[in-house]
Amino acid sequence: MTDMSVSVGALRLANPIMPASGTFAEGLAEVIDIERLGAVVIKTITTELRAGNPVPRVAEVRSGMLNSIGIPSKGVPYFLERTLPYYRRFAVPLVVSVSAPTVAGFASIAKAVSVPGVAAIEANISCPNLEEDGRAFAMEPRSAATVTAALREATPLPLWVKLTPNVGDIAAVARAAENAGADALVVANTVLAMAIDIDTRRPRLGSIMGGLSGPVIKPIVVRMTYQCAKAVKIPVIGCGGIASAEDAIEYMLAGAAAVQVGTATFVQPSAMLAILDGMEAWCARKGIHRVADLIGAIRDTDLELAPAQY
Amino acid sequence: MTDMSVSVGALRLANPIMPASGTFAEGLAEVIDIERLGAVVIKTITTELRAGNPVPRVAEVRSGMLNSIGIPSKGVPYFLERTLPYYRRFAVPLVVSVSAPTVAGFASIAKAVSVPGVAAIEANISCPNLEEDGRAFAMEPRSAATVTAALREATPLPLWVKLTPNVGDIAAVARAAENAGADALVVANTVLAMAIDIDTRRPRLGSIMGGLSGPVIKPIVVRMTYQCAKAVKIPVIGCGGIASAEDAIEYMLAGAAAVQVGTATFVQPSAMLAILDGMEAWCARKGIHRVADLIGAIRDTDLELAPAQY
Amino acid sequence: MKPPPESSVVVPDSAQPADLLSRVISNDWVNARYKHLVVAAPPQAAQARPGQFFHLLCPDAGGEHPFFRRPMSCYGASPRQGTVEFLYKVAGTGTRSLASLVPGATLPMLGPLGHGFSLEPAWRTIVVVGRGVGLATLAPLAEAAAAAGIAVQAVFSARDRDSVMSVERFEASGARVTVVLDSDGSSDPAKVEALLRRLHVQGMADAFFTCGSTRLLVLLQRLGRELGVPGQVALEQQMACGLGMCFCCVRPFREDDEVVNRRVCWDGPVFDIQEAMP
Amino acid sequence: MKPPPESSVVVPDSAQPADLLSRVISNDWVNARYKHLVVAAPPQAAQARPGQFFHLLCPDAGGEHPFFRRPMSCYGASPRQGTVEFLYKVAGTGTRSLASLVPGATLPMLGPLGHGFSLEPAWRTIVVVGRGVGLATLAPLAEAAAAAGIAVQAVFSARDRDSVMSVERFEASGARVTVVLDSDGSSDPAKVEALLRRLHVQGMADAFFTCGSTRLLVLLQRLGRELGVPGQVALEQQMACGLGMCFCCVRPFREDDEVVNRRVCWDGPVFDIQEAMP
Ligand SMILES: Cc1cc2nc3c(=O)[nH]c(=O)nc-3n(C[C@H](O)[C@H](O)[C@H](O)COP(=O)(O)OP(=O)(O)OC[C@H]3O[C@@H](n4cnc5c(N)ncnc54)[C@H](O)[C@@H]3O)c2cc1C
Ligand SMILES: Cc1cc2nc3c(=O)[nH]c(=O)nc-3n(C[C@H](O)[C@H](O)[C@H](O)COP(=O)(O)OP(=O)(O)OC[C@H]3O[C@@H](n4cnc5c(N)ncnc54)[C@H](O)[C@@H]3O)c2cc1C
Ligand SMILES: Cc1cc2nc3c(=O)[nH]c(=O)nc-3n(C[C@H](O)[C@H](O)[C@H](O)COP(=O)(O)O)c2cc1C
Ligand SMILES: Cc1cc2nc3c(=O)[nH]c(=O)nc-3n(C[C@H](O)[C@H](O)[C@H](O)COP(=O)(O)O)c2cc1C
Ligand code: FES
Ligand code: FES
Repeated sequence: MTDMSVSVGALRLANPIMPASGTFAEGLAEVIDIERLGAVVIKTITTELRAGNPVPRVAEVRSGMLNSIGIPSKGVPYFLERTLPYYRRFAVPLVVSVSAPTVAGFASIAKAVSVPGVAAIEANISCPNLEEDGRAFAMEPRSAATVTAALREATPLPLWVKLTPNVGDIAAVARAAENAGADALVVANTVLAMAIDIDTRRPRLGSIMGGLSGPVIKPIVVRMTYQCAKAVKIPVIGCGGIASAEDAIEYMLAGAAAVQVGTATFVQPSAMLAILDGMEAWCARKGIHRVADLIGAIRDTDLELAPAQY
Repeated sequence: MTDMSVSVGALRLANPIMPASGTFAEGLAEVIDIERLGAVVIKTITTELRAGNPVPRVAEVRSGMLNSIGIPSKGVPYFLERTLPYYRRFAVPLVVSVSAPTVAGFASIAKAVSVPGVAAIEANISCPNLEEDGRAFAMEPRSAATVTAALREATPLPLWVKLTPNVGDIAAVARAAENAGADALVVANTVLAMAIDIDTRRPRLGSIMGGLSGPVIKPIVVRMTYQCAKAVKIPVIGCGGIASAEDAIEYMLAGAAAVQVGTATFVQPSAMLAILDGMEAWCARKGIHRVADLIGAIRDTDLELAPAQY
Repeated sequence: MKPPPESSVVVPDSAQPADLLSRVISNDWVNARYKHLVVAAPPQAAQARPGQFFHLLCPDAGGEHPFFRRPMSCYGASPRQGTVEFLYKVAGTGTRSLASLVPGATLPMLGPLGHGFSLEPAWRTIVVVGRGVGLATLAPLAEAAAAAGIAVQAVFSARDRDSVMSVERFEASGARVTVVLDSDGSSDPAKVEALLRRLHVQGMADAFFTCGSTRLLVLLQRLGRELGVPGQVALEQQMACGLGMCFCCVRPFREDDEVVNRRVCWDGPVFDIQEAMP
Repeated sequence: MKPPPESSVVVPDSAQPADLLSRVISNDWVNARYKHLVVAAPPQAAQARPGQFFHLLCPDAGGEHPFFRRPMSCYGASPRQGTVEFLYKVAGTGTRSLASLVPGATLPMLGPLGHGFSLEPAWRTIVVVGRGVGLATLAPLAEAAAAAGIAVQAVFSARDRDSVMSVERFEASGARVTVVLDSDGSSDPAKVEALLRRLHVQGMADAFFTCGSTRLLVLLQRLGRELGVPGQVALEQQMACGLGMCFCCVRPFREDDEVVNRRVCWDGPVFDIQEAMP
């Protein structure tokens, strides 16, 4: 029997598998036993009520999807009065993803959701910073640090900061968030992309561009997970294109302490449990007693990272 | 009959299809009629002799590939004495891709290859800038501008600057290269990525990380082509995951004046000609008389670009 | 627009959905563009109610690489025979790969999903108006109505005689079917309106049900409002998860003078006809 | 390391390569891990010379998604019958999907590619030493030697009796086959060395040829150097393009005291045995 538990900072999880924000909701509890997950992460909420983006909000691409859902949000009171009580019936740790257009907004929503029953806060900082030209907070080390520091002030709960892959140097942003007080990093959100219907000549998403997710982004985000895990001491949670036990193990070897599964659940509602079972079986086969031993266990010490050279 | 010709700045091409640097060599001329291409682009050459990176140099991923070939180069004399005479037998325009670790090195190789028989120079600036911490020239608008300006001084030939997708704001780099004198932009090189063999726990590339290419990157690079085409007035050449006529048309609608086909040729040596034939047939079916009419013909004017919001 | 309504904690009105493995019994062409798929499925699946749908994992076949599942209305479900039926139009990547399924092949399907049609015991005759794939969704409704002792007046709109499907199926359940065609002009909105008004005058329109045509939806909304006839519509929208998680399948609805987004997969696919926005 | 040699403008030594559509005639298991594939192919393909290979476009089948083509030595080519044969080990994604091919299926193949073996008219007897998939590459060589009046002494190394393949094929061409096994210790390097020395003493080793085992390569390099026997080796490396374009298939070679990278697909796959670096 492999010990499947992992620690994400102070938070101990029964296993490393959890949903990615925005790809999980109560509906899934009707189809799978969500108590078996390491944690649940809810879709990002904001203080303001929001309707989200225009349709079409998704498009299918080769081995992946584009989405421009945006963040339809029912606000904090709805979360406190409806969502939270719903999840209280489950023993699994609840991670609340929050977002805001300003630093003060982030601090205020983090404070508002720091209530009993919430195990950790995930700050989705891949959203436009309205105080700085609308560039996402996660796009610059400085703005990532500023918002992380404000969040750190605002909540005593474990603070996970979710980074965007749409940057040139994700390790620099990771270090900035760590120094500003993040307890863990989630690497990463979706990759900005687009597709055009050649017959209608229209973008396949109503908002022209959107986020790419699914198997297609795995090699990119494994690389970023590896870079971030080398750059920081806090745990990194890998997220991008994970659809099988092998994918999850690959992320852990790259340095992830836990992983989030998003798009795969849309195609296979039982994906997370299949991944968990598959990892356990794989560990048993390989004689691995603690899944945590896989974290960062890539064999790269004898290799030299060739200067990126295309 | 559709007029398939396009202009890339002053250079008129018989059609918009050409190979991507590093994915074409003389071997292909034995299998397809390369005279039918709009241009040929040779693998990047450098002044120094180089051996390239350690093996394994490629890995297969879902719907794409990783490579860390590096730039094995036989130097400029070999190019002048062997490669150039070989291509003189073909009427198709020859584009020479060059690279260097310093600004002066770029200028000097561009000058050295500005000889009769060369139709344009493509500057592969996705390589480490040894004068600035080894960050690729194409990663910052400033360094992209510096190297482009030096190249512009060094050669009277049409100057194409090839950008890297591994940046947060490619439009800013595109504008910098335009302002510094580029005649066209190639968007883009490969996306930095990695993969790990979970059984051996070793990276699947000898240099740990490498470049992702193939269908998997198309939605990302179509987005960048669109962003760059909106940001600059010079032509943009789209490159990333093109494997079918539909893909090439999608890039042109996004704003590409021409396209480069890379990885697809490895799987299907006749890919470029099949794309060309397919585009011509599609245009005929749609009653499009000039393929150039597709450039930037996306129907997006009534849409609002939603603030990126994940 | 207001944020989506509070329905996300609601329990569905039928069998618990599950990801089930079904086996293809037959998959035959019914005309040039539609196929009829019959699968053997576990008992839960066969408990699907009219208007509910399944999310089908289409095979990676014949060069087609569908990534998402595809939503398909349950065209029939027999708990006794353990079968579920679909009637689908071969359109793009997913349905083309579905069309390649041969008897014996396995087909993973998630469901039954969504909120189906509801029938009021007080109704004596309902009017069911459909076009194209809409008939697949409405057929089980006609059968359920018949079983509940409610008579059905069906109006099928189609391009031409060859596109008409499912008439026997409706008639077998006792429905009276009127076919209107584009090819002879009988599907003209004014003519269909006259037909519906006649049914209403004859007391045969206690409720309107529709699926498959925006033009028909608009007509029924107007008539329903004017005549005070309630109605339901089954709507479509592109889906990723089918379980209310991704919010990609939203459509706008009127709710107390406001416009709200609702998820077709979770809050529907059947909605109050007056709340729907075409 | 020095940059790759100047071979990139060299013309190949056989039929012009082309991307050809072949049709599967048979695809049968020869033992638990190997299959023998016979395809009907256009004339150019059947002109493949010993040591040349084809780059096969493996089907997207059975949940396998091979992206690259897979290189496979030509195990046999009959211009008269218009057939090409392969002998392959079912290993990963690509070969598993290849294994799913049924008679009648089409298989696109690029080739013939690369530089094959060369035979000197002066040679009277050659020694061919192979293991595993190496035999697929060496079989056409033995046949070509026989046709050129050169006798063949073949040494097959294998794990156990059940892993031995192709003996009949070699013997049919007139080769003398000696089988050495891991299971009974006869494949031990010292014993194989003694065997080879015996052949040399008997004047039956004008040249060494090998494929499929690094251990055997090292042994033959040493013996060849010591005894002054020339040799050739067919090497493997992962390939993307197969046409010398991508430089992913390089291996290091000794060239005048320097180490150079050469492309297996374009400069090989057959190389001078002394230049190869194991
Ligand atoms: C609740 C519901 C029930 C349905 N029932 C039926 C039915 O019984 N019979 C039938 O023929 N069709 C039905 N449809 C429509 C059916 O889902 C689409 O025709 C199908 O998804 C098209 O897939 P494709 O791959 O062939 O087309 P593509 O155009 O290749 O699909 C691309 C993407 O768009 C989506 N899409 C395309 N058209 C539609 C559409 N009309 N509705 C929703 N998504 C779409 C696909 O699901 C896919 O994600 C139903 C749709 C919904 C939402
Ligand atoms: C010139 C040449 C001739 C060959 N002839 C034969 C033959 O006649 N019979 C035979 O059984 N095998 C032969 N091989 C090896 C064969 O190409 C590999 O076994 C095959 O590519 C494995 O593919 P896979 O998808 O099953 O394995 P995977 O491990 O899934 O392959 C992953 C990647 O690695 C590559 N790869 C894995 N093993 C090898 C290998 N040994 N050599 C080169 N690439 C590899 C694959 O091509 C693919 O790109 C030859 C190789 C070369 C280079
Ligand atoms: C439909 C959809 C909605 C998403 N919504 C959110 C969100 O609200 N907040 C967030 O931080 N990430 C959101 N994401 C990003 C995912 O959490 C995840 O980072 C990304 O999809 C990559 O993982 P995957 O490839 O496993 O899907 C969303 C992704 C999708 C596909
Ligand atoms: C094997 C390989 C080698 C490459 N070598 C070069 C190179 O030398 N110079 C360069 O500018 N780009 C090089 N590239 C990048 C391609 O030119 C192209 O930008 C990239 O592959 C994306 O296009 P694709 O998806 O069509 O392959 C190389 C790509 C591959 C796959
Ligand atoms: S399809 Fe995901 S919410 Fe409806
Ligand atoms: S496989 Fe491309 S150079 Fe050999």
